[in-house]
Amino acid sequence: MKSYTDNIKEISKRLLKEDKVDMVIGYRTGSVPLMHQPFFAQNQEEVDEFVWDSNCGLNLANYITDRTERIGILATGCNSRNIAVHIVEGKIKREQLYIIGIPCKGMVDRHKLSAMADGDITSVEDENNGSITITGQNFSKTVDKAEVLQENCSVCVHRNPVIYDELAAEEVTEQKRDDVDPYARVKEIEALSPEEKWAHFDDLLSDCIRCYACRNACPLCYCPLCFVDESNPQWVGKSIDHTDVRTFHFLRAYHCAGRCTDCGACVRSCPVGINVRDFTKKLEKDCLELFDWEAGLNTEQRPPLDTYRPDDPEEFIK
Amino acid sequence: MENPYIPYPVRIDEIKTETEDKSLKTFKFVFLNPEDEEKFSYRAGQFAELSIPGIGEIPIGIASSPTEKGFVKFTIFKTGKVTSYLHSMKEGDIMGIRGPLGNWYPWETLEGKNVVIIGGGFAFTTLRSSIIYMLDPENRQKFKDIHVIYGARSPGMLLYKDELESWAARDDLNMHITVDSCDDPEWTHHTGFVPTVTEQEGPAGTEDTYAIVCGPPIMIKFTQPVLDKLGYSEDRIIMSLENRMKCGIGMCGRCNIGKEFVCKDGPVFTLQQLNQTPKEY
Amino acid sequence: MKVIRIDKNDWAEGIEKIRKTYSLIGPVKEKFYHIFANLGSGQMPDMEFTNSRISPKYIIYPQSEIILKCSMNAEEEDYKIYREPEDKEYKEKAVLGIRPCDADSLPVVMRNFDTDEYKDPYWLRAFETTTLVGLACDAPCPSCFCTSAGSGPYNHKNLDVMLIDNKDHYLAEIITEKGEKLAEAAGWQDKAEGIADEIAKRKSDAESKIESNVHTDNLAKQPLLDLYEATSIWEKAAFACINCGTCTYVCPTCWCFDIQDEVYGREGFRIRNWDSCMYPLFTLHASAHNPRGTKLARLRQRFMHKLKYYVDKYENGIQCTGCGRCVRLCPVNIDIRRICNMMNSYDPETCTCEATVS
Amino acid sequence: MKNLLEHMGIEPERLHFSWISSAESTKFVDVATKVTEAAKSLENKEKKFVKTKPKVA
Repeated sequence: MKSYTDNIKEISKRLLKEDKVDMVIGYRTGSVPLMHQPFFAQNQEEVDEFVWDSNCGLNLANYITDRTERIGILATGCNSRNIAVHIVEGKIKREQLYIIGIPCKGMVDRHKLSAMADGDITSVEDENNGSITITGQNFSKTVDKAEVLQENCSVCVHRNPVIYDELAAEEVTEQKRDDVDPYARVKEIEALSPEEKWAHFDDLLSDCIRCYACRNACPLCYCPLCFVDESNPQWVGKSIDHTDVRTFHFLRAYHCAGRCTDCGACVRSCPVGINVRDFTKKLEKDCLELFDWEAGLNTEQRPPLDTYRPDDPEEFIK
Repeated sequence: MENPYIPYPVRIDEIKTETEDKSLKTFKFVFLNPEDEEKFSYRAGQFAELSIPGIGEIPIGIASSPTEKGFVKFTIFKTGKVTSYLHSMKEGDIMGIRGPLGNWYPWETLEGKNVVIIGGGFAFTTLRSSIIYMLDPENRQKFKDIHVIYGARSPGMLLYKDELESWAARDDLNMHITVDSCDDPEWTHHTGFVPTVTEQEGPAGTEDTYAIVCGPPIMIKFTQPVLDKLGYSEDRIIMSLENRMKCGIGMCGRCNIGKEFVCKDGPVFTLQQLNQTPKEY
Repeated sequence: MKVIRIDKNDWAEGIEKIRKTYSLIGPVKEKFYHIFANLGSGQMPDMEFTNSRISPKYIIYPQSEIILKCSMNAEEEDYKIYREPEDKEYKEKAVLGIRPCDADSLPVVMRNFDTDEYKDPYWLRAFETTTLVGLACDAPCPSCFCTSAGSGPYNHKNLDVMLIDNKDHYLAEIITEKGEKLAEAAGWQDKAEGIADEIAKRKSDAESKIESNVHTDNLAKQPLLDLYEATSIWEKAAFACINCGTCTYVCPTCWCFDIQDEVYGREGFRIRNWDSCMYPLFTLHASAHNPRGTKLARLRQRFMHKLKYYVDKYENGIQCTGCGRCVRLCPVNIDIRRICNMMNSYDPETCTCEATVS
Repeated sequence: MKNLLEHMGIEPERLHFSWISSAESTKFVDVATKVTEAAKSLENKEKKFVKTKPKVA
């Protein structure tokens, strides 16, 4: 994907030179494999540090909340949708942004790759032909990128940015919902009995250390005071008691209902590999089925849970 | 091994509402076990963690003086979860006190010196402790001139009103009480902000004069240049800090300013010390 | 020092013997990585691991721990009078397979919990009743930098026993009396003679495999306020930081905590939970003023604490043992090695520093 | 909300939504009785989301 990086640099340099923006938000190469760092460039020299490949899995929309500068920002499909959510929710103005659209082929799952490696990975080569080569002290392995994609990327149906000012590459072919079932995992859980469901989530959250990486990596979680941090009244206990841990995850997910674009930043950032999407994906499915709604597809409509329509479904009220 | 987290059980002996807006109350506590009072032996300027079982703890400066026996007193501003609950408690209720914690005003250094106490608002509590301590018949001769400059928003917001009047009547203490504004024609004290009154009434800074400053950030900010003008050197300006605290014993890690902990190495610092640390207070 | 040879065929038998007097904790593969967990009866530690994903500090210092209890029933004698929970048990326990870097973190943390004025009884009791059976590191991670952070793959200074994996057997260095007692309980007595040179060679081999390092020689000399005000160090790193607590919670040397009260039924609990300097709430005043209200201030606090305040306060090196967990797990790749080198090389005259990771 | 709670393993019988005006006291009693009965009739008696003691060290 060298051409992506080159195009991004070219566009960014032009924007800064023509004084169209004060900064461009992108990624620079990380100091360890599989981990690039969100980075802002304010001059040509800093732009040269920019990189783009399959390790840019965080959501850059997280970095524009309430900013006042004129910002150039890289945006994949999901990132652009979160930028749209930000605009709808008044966290940034469209005029402040110059969106460099990145048609996205998906990000690789760092947890999956680490589990596949025979030892510690020292370098990752992202080939243009759709394969990934990981190398360590005593091994080297080439795998099909499709196999090691983050789960959210492998079922993504909005790979191209929905809003942008300029594209950094040709649009990519979208996957169709009929070909990749985005809700396969949700359906598996739905098929379980209440007891099995309860046990599934108990196990899912058993390693949670409440570091809040999932929350803080999420561009939707911009509240100045999160409900878990509120002390008067105190809604949730702060220990790692499993009831409190579950309350945190389930309520946080609920706050993202109809706003989540399944960017996967929560899962990617989790140090213990919890698939937080088991909560959010269910809400996404419900929003699609009940309200025919997908988050962040335009910059005008507010999400279904903060609007009222006379024909809103109310079968649950008895 | 002494467990520093266990509070001494106390009973609320008396609650007095101090100010007209009822936001400040003084609590007088009596130890349930008399021997705990001895263990809780403190100096003026120290603080304690007031512990309400089931609610939490809150660090508060000790308002009573070590020379007052049989009880300890704290004046508490109603602001967060614990202080709001405390304000709803009644005489006779049981709670806990953990301490005494932190350092104190440098009484050894202050002996034989002039002392100027400058306070504003509800930060006057450990200053009350200090004044009572210095005025104690056994202690008064240890200090030279004592000045007290104390200000509040209005007469109704002054703490310890009866005591203030009795101090003002004494001839071994120069009392300067001030309020930001007042339309009461009977008001006999100053009107104006603490820094201004300090400039007018405060004694000049000499080798032998120390200032203890305690108040809201804005008062401190404007008092500093005044003291500078009066000739106080940084090591003769003594301040007491507040930061969010939990353990009070220098372990939980939140109240540090650089490598010092406000709870254990402070809360009392000289301006000279503070100028060498990050301003994270 | 006494070195014992433990045949791997006798390993399980020894473990069964010590199980009678010690509760055992060891590395266990859970899901797709290792953690340190209580070993159930018959369960063996999985010694084929690089290191646990999260540091094992919670063995001594649990993430959430009830420190005081009281009755909330007005009829009872201890109504609203906090005391230590009577069910707190400090049974002898042994940690099998702890890595030297994690053991070396304990004295670093102890300086905080064991002071002249105050002693933290919970941490100290847990520490005193724990015997550390370490496992020397022959295949360190590429992101480990222990040798330049006061530790090392064969550092046995803070272990009671150090095991060295030697194919069909372990060589066990018996370092302390606690270690001696455990070896006796296990029935490991087969003295290994004349292997000092071999161990020394293994040690230097392992040390040479540590590819990464930090420069710390200049930290103590740097003026504190100059580093504090060095925007060129803090600004770019703070931008990426999302202020989660991952770095602090996976770190073996981070010790900060919060104290919370909870009431259930007629019982009151005072609970100590890990806390993190990365959270705004950590320092927020009731007045809404926050002395570390910005992301930059909080990130700076973490690194200044580890690499400057600690260095100046205890004059005993940095508050880091180079385990590399925060480097591997930070979701936005904030690398302590890079920050440390920047702090070490910072020149207040020109306000510049070298940003290197090696 | 109901969907998500059920997704997590809360039995559908435990969560009920009704429109009840402040004037409809008898309806409230009816609904409350029905819901408690439904919850009591569940096989699993384990209380979910109810903390009786912090499960920590």
